[in-house]
Amino acid sequence: MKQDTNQLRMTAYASLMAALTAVGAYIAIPIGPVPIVLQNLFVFLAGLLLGRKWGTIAIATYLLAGVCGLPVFASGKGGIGHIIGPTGGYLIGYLPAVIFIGALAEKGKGRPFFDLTGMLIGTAAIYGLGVPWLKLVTHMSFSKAFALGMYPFLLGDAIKIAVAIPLARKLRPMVAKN
Amino acid sequence: MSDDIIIEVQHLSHRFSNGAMGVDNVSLCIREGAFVIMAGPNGSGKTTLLRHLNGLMMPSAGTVAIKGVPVKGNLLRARRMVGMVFQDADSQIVGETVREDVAFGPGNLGLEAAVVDRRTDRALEKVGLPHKADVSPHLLSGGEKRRLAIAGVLSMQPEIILFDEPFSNLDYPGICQVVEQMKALKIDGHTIVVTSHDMDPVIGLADSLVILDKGRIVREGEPSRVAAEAAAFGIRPPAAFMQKEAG
Amino acid sequence: MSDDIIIEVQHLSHRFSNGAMGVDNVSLCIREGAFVIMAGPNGSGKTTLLRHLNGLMMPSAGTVAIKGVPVKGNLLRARRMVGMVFQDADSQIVGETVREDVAFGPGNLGLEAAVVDRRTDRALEKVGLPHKADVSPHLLSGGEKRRLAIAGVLSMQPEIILFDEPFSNLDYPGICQVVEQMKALKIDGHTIVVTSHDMDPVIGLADSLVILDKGRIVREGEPSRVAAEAAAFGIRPPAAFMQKEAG
Amino acid sequence: MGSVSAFEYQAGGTMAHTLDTRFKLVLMALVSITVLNASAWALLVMSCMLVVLCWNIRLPLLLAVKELRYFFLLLLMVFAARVLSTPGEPLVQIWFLEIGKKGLVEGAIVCWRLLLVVVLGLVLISTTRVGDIKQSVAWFFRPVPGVPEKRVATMLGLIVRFIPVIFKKAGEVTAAQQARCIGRRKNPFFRLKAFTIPLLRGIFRDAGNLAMAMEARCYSEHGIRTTASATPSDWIMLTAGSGLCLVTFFL
Ligand SMILES: Nc1ncnc2c1ncn2[C@@H]1O[C@H](COP(=O)(O)OP(=O)(O)OP(=O)(O)O)[C@@H](O)[C@H]1O
Ligand SMILES: Nc1ncnc2c1ncn2[C@@H]1O[C@H](COP(=O)(O)OP(=O)(O)OP(=O)(O)O)[C@@H](O)[C@H]1O
Ligand SMILES: O=C(O)CCCC[C@@H]1SC[C@@H]2NC(=O)N[C@@H]21
Ligand SMILES: [Mg+2]
Ligand SMILES: [Mg+2]
Repeated sequence: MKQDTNQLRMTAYASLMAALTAVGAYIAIPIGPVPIVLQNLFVFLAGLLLGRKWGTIAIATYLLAGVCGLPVFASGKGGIGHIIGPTGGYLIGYLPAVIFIGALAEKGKGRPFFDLTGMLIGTAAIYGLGVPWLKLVTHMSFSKAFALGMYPFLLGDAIKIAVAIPLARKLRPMVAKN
Repeated sequence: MSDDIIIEVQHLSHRFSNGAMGVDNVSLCIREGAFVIMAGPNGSGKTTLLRHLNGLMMPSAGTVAIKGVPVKGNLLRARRMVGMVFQDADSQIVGETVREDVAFGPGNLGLEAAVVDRRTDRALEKVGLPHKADVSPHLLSGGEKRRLAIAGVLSMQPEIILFDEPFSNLDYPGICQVVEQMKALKIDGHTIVVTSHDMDPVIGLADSLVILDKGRIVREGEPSRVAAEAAAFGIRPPAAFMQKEAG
Repeated sequence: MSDDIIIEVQHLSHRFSNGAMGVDNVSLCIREGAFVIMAGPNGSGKTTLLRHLNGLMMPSAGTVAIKGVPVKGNLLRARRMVGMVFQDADSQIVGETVREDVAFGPGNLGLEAAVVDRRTDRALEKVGLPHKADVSPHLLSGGEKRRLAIAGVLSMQPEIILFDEPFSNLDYPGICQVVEQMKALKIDGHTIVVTSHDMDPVIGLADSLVILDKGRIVREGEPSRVAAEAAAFGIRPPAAFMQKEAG
Repeated sequence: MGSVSAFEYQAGGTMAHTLDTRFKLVLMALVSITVLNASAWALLVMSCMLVVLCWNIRLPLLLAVKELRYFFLLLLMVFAARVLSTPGEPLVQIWFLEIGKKGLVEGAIVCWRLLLVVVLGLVLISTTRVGDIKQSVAWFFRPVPGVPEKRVATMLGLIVRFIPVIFKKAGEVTAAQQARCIGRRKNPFFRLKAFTIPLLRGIFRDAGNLAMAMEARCYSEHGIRTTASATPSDWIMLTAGSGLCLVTFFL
């Protein structure tokens, strides 16, 4: 039963991280076919705060909510069509990203080096899926896909990673309580 | 109020993970049908004690029994028998509509759909919210939200109902509505435990007043007798008693 | 209290995006050094009105002026002159330690580090929290959190201080502490506006009582005179007055 | 403030409202995939039907345009990228940019497809209760091993519940900080940190409280029904819809 209690609390936290990811997607700045979002910051935090298992559950449920048509993707869109659309690759990429980040964070037990490494690998996974997908769907050349789907975001993503580390340090005690 | 003891707390202690003692060696018996006020300054352990009565928290030492059956090991029974209205009305809303929220508890008990519906309707009627059944709970006023929380508990048909600070942030009509509700529940035979910094609205209903301080029970007994000593423990004495003294 | 008007609200209306009128054609003058209580049932627009005084919300129609200067267009001035203690003490905690939290406001004003430190120390002393300076704010009790919030406002040295439901969830010693604080601020010459469902603790300090209902001012004037009519507007009449009637 | 999107469930009794949600979701997926591969003629047919549907459910048009304003920008970008990157005989040439007929046509079609898919999403959310989506998802996952379908349904419900809470809390934290003159700070790192930590602390506390309140009301997975039954008219709609998709696929 103690186990159960904890499970329900983690379920609530995972849903909360998914909701935060949705809010981070809602605040999207359109600069081209791919917008600047805060979504991936919360993907990072889901892994860092909840660990591999619950982080993955959070992001998987987030994607499912979007697939079912709930307005949780960039600028409040949803539906399976959005996943098949130009930015679908990033969305799928969040899954391996959160798995890496969560696994490394668990291993590192809060040491920033592990968190940082996890987020770098995770970001690589997001672009690894996102950019080719963008090329495929919009039939751009690779150089164009990189120019529109990766370079403009690198600085922003670096800031998000830099912010995620102290945030995780401050918030971990709250999540780990009991 | 009968003579049967419905809640029995024995030598209950709760130590938090940081070492602080939330509740410290508390023993308390509550009789069936009684209306108990639990008072005490901020941080005296009221919420912590209440949460042991339905097994939301587990004791570090001591036991709690409901009708003679220990809470530990019979959690589901305890939660069905002991309903709890939380302080923050917003954070306990689960449903998307008022009706759905009230149906949450009985739905969890695995009852048949028809039974759930009947209980939901009855609970909504009791708190006077049937006309709001299909409204989103977040659109309700403060007093209505609190009544919704009560309905959500009533639909589980508990014998005991715990109220944690039921009057906070409520206006006067809201307080009166909640007090009326409590009065009706008492007449129906429910056992009621209320924590509040403001005893005024309920002191007239109470059979017993318990004063907590630093996790311990420091006074317990007849409201009129105990209330006179309340000020010594940092509790605002009810106006009714100040009046008596003044008059 | 001087005769100069420090806050002047003229024909203020606020319409929310869903069309609801939070405040509806309100006009109000507050004199320098006055202590004003704003009462009214849930949803009567108290919080909405307060938030116009320091430009956290902008009117749909009408104007607010502080010492003759409109709030609109001089937002930073208004926020420096008008401090606000929010109802939910937790959501306004910013710092990792008590000291850091108190220093947040003056730090934002771009003052020199030495000045910030001096102001922080003074504010901590005024509310009696210097011994907790290095503690995490989240470990404070309810009463201490509220005093911390007051310190965070004091350190900005505003002339006007707004309190939104300062007594909710506070125990009796906590209420007394906050009232003492208000008394000291009043003596120092600050203008104070308080909203509260429970007027008891502050009715003795007040120079004026304003009753709001459905976004409009329905009564305004001498506390003793207006309080007698309070019950008609769903406001709990202060015990002091009930006593008089009873006695 | 409130919900993520200006679009919310609008009560109604049209066919789009009463169709079994499971069927709606399947049809949505089918139509989305079809649309993304459809030719211009097929798109025309689909669009006409969608217009009739939107009119039928009284989709608030003005709100839709407002909601989609950023999306139109995105469409413009996609259009430009497509036009400029499609090889073909140039119609106009501006400096080194070549605009060809083939590019214009293809760009238009791509944008048209994306627009249809998005409008379809709006139709779905304005005719379907979240509770029904939750229940249908639980039903779909029932036969899938390893997925606790009821917990998934609970989580979907919680996500929808938390989103407005996050906005509300964010508003409160912003107000509290503005009242203390945060507006004077220009450093974005400082502001981001000052804002995010209290916000996340607050909502994690709320989420913990909610979990406790659910537990006090005996949270169990009995509470979610995974049974559902379809009416003959649901089946007719599904058959008609998928038939149409099949036809347009070859059009
Ligand atoms: N999770 C926790 N970890 C550590 N200490 C805690 C925790 N929760 C509560 N406490 C401490 O336990 C004590 C009792 O807290 P409790 O919330 O029961 O008080 P209360 O009487 O309900 O106060 P209030 O009137 O403010 O609601 C307090 O000192 C509090 O700081
Ligand atoms: N963001 C908002 N959007 C729409 N309506 C709102 C919003 N905020 C408040 N309201 C409405 O405006 C009215 C005034 O609200 P306000 O918070 O000012 O009341 P209050 O007097 O402070 O109530 P309380 O005593 O409960 O704190 C209420 O009816 C409320 O529902
Ligand atoms: O459509 C969506 O919901 C997904 C948008 C993906 C945006 C990507 S994520 C990595 C990169 N960083 C950003 O800020 N935006 C892009
Ligand atoms: Mg408490
Ligand atoms: Mg208010």
